[in-house]
Amino acid sequence: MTEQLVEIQALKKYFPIKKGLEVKSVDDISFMVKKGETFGLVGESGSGKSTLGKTLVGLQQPTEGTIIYNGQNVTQFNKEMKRKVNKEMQIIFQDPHASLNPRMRVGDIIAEGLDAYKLLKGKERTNRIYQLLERVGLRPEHAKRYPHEFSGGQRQRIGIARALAVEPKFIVADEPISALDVSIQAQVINLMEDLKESEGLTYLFIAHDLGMVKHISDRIGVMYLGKMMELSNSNDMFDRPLHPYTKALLSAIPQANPRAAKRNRIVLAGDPPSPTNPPSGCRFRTRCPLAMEICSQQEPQWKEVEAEHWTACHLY
Amino acid sequence: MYIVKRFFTMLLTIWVIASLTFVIMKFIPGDPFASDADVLPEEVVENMRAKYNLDEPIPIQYVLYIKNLVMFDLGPSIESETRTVNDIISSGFPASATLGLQSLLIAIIFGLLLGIIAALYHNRFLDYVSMVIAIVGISVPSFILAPLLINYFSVKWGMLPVASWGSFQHSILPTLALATTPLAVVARFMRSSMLEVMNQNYIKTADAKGLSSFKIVLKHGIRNAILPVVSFIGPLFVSLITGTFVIEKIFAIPGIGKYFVDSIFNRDYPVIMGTTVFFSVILVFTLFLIDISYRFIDPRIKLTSKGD
Amino acid sequence: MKKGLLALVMLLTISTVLAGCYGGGGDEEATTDSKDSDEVKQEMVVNAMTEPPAIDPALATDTTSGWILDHIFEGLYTRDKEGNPVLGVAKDVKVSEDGKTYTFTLREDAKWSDGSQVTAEDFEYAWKRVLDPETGSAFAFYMYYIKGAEAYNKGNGSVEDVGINAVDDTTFEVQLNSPLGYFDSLLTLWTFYPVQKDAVEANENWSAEADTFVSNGPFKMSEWKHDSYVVIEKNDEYYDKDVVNLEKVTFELVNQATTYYQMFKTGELDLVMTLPTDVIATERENPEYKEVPYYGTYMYMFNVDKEPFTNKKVRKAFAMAIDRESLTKNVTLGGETPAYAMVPPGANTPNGDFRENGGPQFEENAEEAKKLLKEGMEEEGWDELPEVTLMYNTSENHKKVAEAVQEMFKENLGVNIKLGNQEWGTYLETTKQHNFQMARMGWIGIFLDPVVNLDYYLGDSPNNRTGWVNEEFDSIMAKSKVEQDQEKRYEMLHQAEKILLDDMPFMPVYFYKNNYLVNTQFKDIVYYVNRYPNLKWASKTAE
Amino acid sequence: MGKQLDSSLFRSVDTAKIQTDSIQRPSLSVWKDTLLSILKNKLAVLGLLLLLIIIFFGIVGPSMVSYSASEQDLTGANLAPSSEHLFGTDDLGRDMWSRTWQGARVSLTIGFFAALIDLVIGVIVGGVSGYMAGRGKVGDRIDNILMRIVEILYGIPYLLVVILLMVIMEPGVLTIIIALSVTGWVGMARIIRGQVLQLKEQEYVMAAEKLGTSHAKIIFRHLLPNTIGIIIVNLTFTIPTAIFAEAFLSFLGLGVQAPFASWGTMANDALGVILSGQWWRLFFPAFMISLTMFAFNVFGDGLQDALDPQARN
Amino acid sequence: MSHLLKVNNLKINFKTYGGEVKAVRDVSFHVDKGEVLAIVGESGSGKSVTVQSIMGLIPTPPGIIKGGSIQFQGKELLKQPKKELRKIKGSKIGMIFQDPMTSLNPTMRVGKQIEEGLIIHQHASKAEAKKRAIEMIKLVGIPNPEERYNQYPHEYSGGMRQRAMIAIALACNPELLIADEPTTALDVTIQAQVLELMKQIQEETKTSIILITHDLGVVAETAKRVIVMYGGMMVESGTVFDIFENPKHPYTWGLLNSIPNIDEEEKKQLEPIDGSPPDLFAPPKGCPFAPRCKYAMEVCIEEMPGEYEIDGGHVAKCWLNDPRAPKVEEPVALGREE
Repeated sequence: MTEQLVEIQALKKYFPIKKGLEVKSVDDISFMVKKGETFGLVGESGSGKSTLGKTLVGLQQPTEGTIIYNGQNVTQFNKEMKRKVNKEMQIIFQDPHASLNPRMRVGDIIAEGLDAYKLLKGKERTNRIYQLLERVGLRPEHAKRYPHEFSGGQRQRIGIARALAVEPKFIVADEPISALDVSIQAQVINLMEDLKESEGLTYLFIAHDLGMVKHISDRIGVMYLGKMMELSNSNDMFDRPLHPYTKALLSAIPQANPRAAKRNRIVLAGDPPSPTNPPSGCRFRTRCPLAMEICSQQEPQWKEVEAEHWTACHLY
Repeated sequence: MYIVKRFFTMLLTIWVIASLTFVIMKFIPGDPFASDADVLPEEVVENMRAKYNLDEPIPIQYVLYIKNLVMFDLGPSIESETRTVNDIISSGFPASATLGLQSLLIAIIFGLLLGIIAALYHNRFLDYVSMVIAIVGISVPSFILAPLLINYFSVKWGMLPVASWGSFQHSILPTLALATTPLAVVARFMRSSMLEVMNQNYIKTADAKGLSSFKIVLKHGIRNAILPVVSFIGPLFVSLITGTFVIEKIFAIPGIGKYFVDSIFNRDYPVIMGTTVFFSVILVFTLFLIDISYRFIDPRIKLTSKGD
Repeated sequence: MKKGLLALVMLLTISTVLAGCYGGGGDEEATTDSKDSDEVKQEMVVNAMTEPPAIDPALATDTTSGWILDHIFEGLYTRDKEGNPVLGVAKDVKVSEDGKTYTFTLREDAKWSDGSQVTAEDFEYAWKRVLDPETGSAFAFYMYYIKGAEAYNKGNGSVEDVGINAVDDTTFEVQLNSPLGYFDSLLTLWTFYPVQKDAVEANENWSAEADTFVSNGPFKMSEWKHDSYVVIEKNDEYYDKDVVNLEKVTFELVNQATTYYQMFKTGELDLVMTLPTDVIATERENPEYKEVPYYGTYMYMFNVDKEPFTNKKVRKAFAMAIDRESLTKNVTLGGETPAYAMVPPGANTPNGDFRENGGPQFEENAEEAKKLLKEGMEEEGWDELPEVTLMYNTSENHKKVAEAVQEMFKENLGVNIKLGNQEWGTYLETTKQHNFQMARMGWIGIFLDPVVNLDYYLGDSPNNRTGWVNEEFDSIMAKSKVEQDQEKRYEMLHQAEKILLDDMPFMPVYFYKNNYLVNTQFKDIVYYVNRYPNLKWASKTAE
Repeated sequence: MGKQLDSSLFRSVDTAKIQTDSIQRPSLSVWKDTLLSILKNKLAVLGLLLLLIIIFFGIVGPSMVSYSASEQDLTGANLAPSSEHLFGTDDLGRDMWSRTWQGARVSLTIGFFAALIDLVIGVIVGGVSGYMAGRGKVGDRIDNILMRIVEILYGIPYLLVVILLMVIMEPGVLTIIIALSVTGWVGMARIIRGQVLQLKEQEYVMAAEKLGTSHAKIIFRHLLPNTIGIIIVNLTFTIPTAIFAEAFLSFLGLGVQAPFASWGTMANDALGVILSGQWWRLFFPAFMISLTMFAFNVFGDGLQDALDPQARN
Repeated sequence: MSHLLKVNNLKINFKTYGGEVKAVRDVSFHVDKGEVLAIVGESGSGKSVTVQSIMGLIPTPPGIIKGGSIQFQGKELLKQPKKELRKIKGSKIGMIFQDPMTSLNPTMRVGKQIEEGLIIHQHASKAEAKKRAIEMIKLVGIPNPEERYNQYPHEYSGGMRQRAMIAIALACNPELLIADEPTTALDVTIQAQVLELMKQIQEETKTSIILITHDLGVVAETAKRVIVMYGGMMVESGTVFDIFENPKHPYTWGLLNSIPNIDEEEKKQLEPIDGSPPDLFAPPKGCPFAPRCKYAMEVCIEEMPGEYEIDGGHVAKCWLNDPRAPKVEEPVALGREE
């Protein structure tokens, strides 16, 4: 289980908006995803988690840093090799309405990867579409229908089938459930877990819903303003969060239990600062209840505080 | 910094337009000195060509032209031999601009009104009525509308002078004839924009505050709906103030639009070039102003510097 | 909202400021209440259609500019009410024995509108200005009869050698290359008008605006609102001012036929011309309607270098196959007369009208035409007539005529021709390059002599685009020009026309006619056959 | 609970049999869906009907009478409408009925082809430009060049181009169509570009890219089909604009050539009748222009409403 | 005791070109003074439509109120003339919408938007209105109120915008605040802030609140009573303890089972509700939830279940509560302190 599938080193993704002004969406992040695990990535909007995911699968060019897939440096690949790796890394999107072309039949949507790589044709192609539909819990006859005829959950399943079609090894799931109703979220999560087993997948699961992330992930990374704040396996993260931001995040989750002892809730003051002009030193210091002098002067180091439990905070 | 950069892009655009116009003009056969009555002896024509530098090789003509252009000298007209292009523009433009602005004003005021009414009564009788009015407005070609207007308002009812330019009365009919189409276009733009705005959440917010529908439209609807219309008013403004051949010809208005078209037919090269450059300056500059004004009308644009 | 309002207010302000730009105005209201006063105001508003490109004797080439120039200037010769050349600024003229030297004595009372005298120097200056290559005068070639003029204008000679000479203030001498039978007629052309040397030298563009304008005619320029109107007023310095009745004439510049017609109907205009064809039928009954022959010919040129018009019989067949009566009566409608020759009526000879004397040069005959066509085709060995395209320059009227003619060829000759049109500038270029089979053209004599018309088809005439060259025709025309005996001269011209029409490098269609609507209150308007109406003697009477 | 229920009903059933994953509604493609909602819009239906009528008469109209459009009868000129000549005759004695419908062919052909060229060039330029924008240096450059071309075409005097074309090419219907198209597609290109800029941020485009779909395929399969609404709406405005532009060229004397007559040339030729009273010569062509404009606009408005999901709900 | 708000047998349909949609089917509930009522349900369950109809915000057409009554302080809102209704809207009942990004007018200063209601309902002078608006901005916890007063919505962050919305809704001290998914669009930490603020304000002003949400966590933390809606119908209602600890409707069970428990140490498979929400165009004849219900019986498909009162105020619309129905093990797996 220790074999790593994807590793990123010092990855940066900046978006220029004006002369001299950039949004530092992902700012110097390194971590790796092990083969067969689900790596959860959480953070609030603007933390750069989606950008990280998209950069990882090659939808965006990294500004700096390297992505290593299966031991090969993907960032240095030529077009053809990239295309091959691309096939093995797929992505599932957040918005089930925007992620399916409303003017294509479901079958064609699913087969898009097959067509692009010219994998299957004719009868074989049709059979594969049927098989995929059934695999995600839809029916073969659905291949002839259009996306708008499906509910959100069904559409998300179509999106998953589309990604599966090219037999990927690694899937980035970019907030795949946040647009879905509660009862449907569980369906999709279960399906994803199922598929992971049967198809031998590795996930990078991006979400802002900590509950779901915990449920599905083996390990979790917490992002804030383009930086990784904390990384550990999921139980450790919930039982013994280290970083004040993680603590606040956890305490902010509303508990579906009216009698639960109202935990000592940490309500963070203010809003996250703008990613164009992040605070000096530790990015969280402006909202951190435990901020110290040093936090504004020095960026905390990324260190392994406990075994397999990393964080970047001056407290440790 | 932005403005300086923008300014140079504007100059570049104008230069390309001027150059291309120059090329096209030189491609078109025809001779400014050929007139209805005569074909002149070669030497006489030579004399005249020399007078307008037309005896030079084309690249030299081009350089000379651009050189003069930089000095804001658009040269003499060939057709109106005693006048310069600068004269022609400065005498023709005010009339066109006056007419254009009056029409624009009418088009905007009544267009907005019609559009708002249509939107508020979406898919009801008044919507249909105002949209039919608007569409009828675009459906009648101005060269038919104008003589009809004259026939009734002037010849039959004697209310207004037929044509020519001299007083406000003279400008009423041409203004109407010119305003019809833009009015209809504004109305339709406004309608769809207004419909979109009235579907927005903040309209619901206003409703929940207990505002009357009139106030909702007035305070929350119009201002937001007008934004997309503003971007369309820019080119409209340019096309109206630079004069329209049809209206100016029918109403005998001494405007720049008529000169422009006539100059093309007369192969009056300096006038063609001069008016084209003048128009493109106005066009480019107006688009620039609209861009700037957008930043004032819509507070959002100031910060989201993405600006497209 | 506030900013929106602000923008609106700004727009309003701008537009009201601009509203100041409507231009003159005001004057016209003064004219309308004329009925109240006892005396009728001697003012007239006419339509000149287009902006006069240049109201400058040296530069004008068009009829509109010429129309105004004729009212505000006067040359050595002017015209009487019948259109005959009579002495104007010159009170006396002496012609040398050999007919080459003219000595004019100018009137002492000929004055410029600023009160100064019109001198021989002014004439000398004016004429040499026309010839100066720098001026770029298009009509300079009308002066080529004068000694040394052509060389100077073409840049091969010096100004000193030009035979134009002011001997003293009132004596003006002109030397010609050879005698010229119609020199008096020629001198009525505006190119020969004087200009005031001081005014022109003071301001190169003196003629562009009214305030720098100096002239010597019955009227003087008082206002020129470009593209709107030109106003001329009675010139009190004019030596013959007593015959001038109108105090003020306004030339409106309305170009759209429907519009000026409507303006006439509302009384905004007192005189309009070139009526919309659709109204002529009804207006003909109207006492305000006036039809005047116009000294010009509407024709279709044949390209004799292109099949099938390389064959004379085919050309003749085409010329004979159309029904000109029906065409003028039903299609053109303006009172035009069918043309069976080149020279239009209106050129006076000692024996009467040149056209009447010459008579028609051919007859229409469909049967004969068909026969000729067949013969022609046999001569050339054609089984089928090469396809013919008739070109015309884009215009509603030309199109109508062409369409009617197309139908007539089909009916009378059994030939299907195609029509093609081009915008005027392009059209001139195309025809000049000989790139047509059959093309429309019109020719109007700038002064009244058959020479002007017949010269059109000289072998070396730049106007002759037919490719037709006939040495006999050319030599007769050349001889006629030096012939001093008028009767012989006209005889030669008749002969030339006969040759032309016999070879038929073109087919005449009709002779032009001008139609006018004129307010009946105006009397004594003079209608020349090659000019717009002259208002020198006109007056307005009470209803 | 007034009704007595049989207790046998209280038996559990296998819900898999009544699962809702089957979709009850009939399958409606976006096209059918659109068609349905167009048909619900009364004005759009009116516009469509009018257009069909005009096209119908354009096809059969001239052959319904014994007079051809070019046949002259100089003695029977300017006849008022009668049972012999339904629309009267013109100044050369030609049958106006026949000419009017002949004119319909010419005008509609011009409109149709102008729209077609508009569609092809405008849509492709707009699509490519919008898609390439922001796609690295090369992409930005392509977008930039295309947009500059558009801007410059906007500024170049249109008439010059028309005259130039009339000269280079044989004057005729084809030339007019091309002349109208030279600059006509500019508006379409701009609109499509704007749309594509928005659409390409959609996740399905990203997904396609991720799946290795080629640029061309993304543009033609994902982006352009989803701008179809805007394209169609824009076309319904392009066609009458072209018909109008031809009429304007007629006013300048640059319209179609004889023996063809468009509504524009016919109306322009007959302007004088406002004064002389043979109203039918102006009325029929002018009315047809207006009617066609009206029909297209009303139809376009209806389409716009129908294709805009926001307005539909 | 008279309720502050009483909704009875409300029925609302929507006309679409595909047919008529029954968005709200026979909904009845009440809100008492000072209490927080939560309405939970998935999208399309009719919860938003229900509360929007209280404010008269349902556009008619396409909406049609088919029947029922809405009584506010004894007044029948559905029968009030528009003018009268406007007097209540914004002054006695305030409303907060889901998306703070789009619910504020982008071209109007925030201060002005807060003032509007004050000027209409309390006829406040400009100066008074401004003073009160600034107070409101302060009250909802936005720093630098004077400066913020003059800013436009785009200059606010998402959390601040929702605070501004609260300020607008509360400006006239309403008796009832309707909050339609007020935190759905916000990040967790901001959601916590906003919920905290609402709770605090509710405690201070004793305003009654109807809170619409799909997040059971939010319900558990804030509400006193809960209504669960499905397919346009109320399927269960009761106190927050009734719903979380003794739910009597399979849909409620499903909801509770669909959310993972963060406190769990060992991973358990989630138990989702299979299938998709009902198609409102063709709602099933019987219980709308029946097609997705694991415990469905024939009767569920044939007949609409009646209301079964479990105990005081706890009502469930499910045949399982019928004495004739088989006993079912309640499969609720939430970690309860039992």
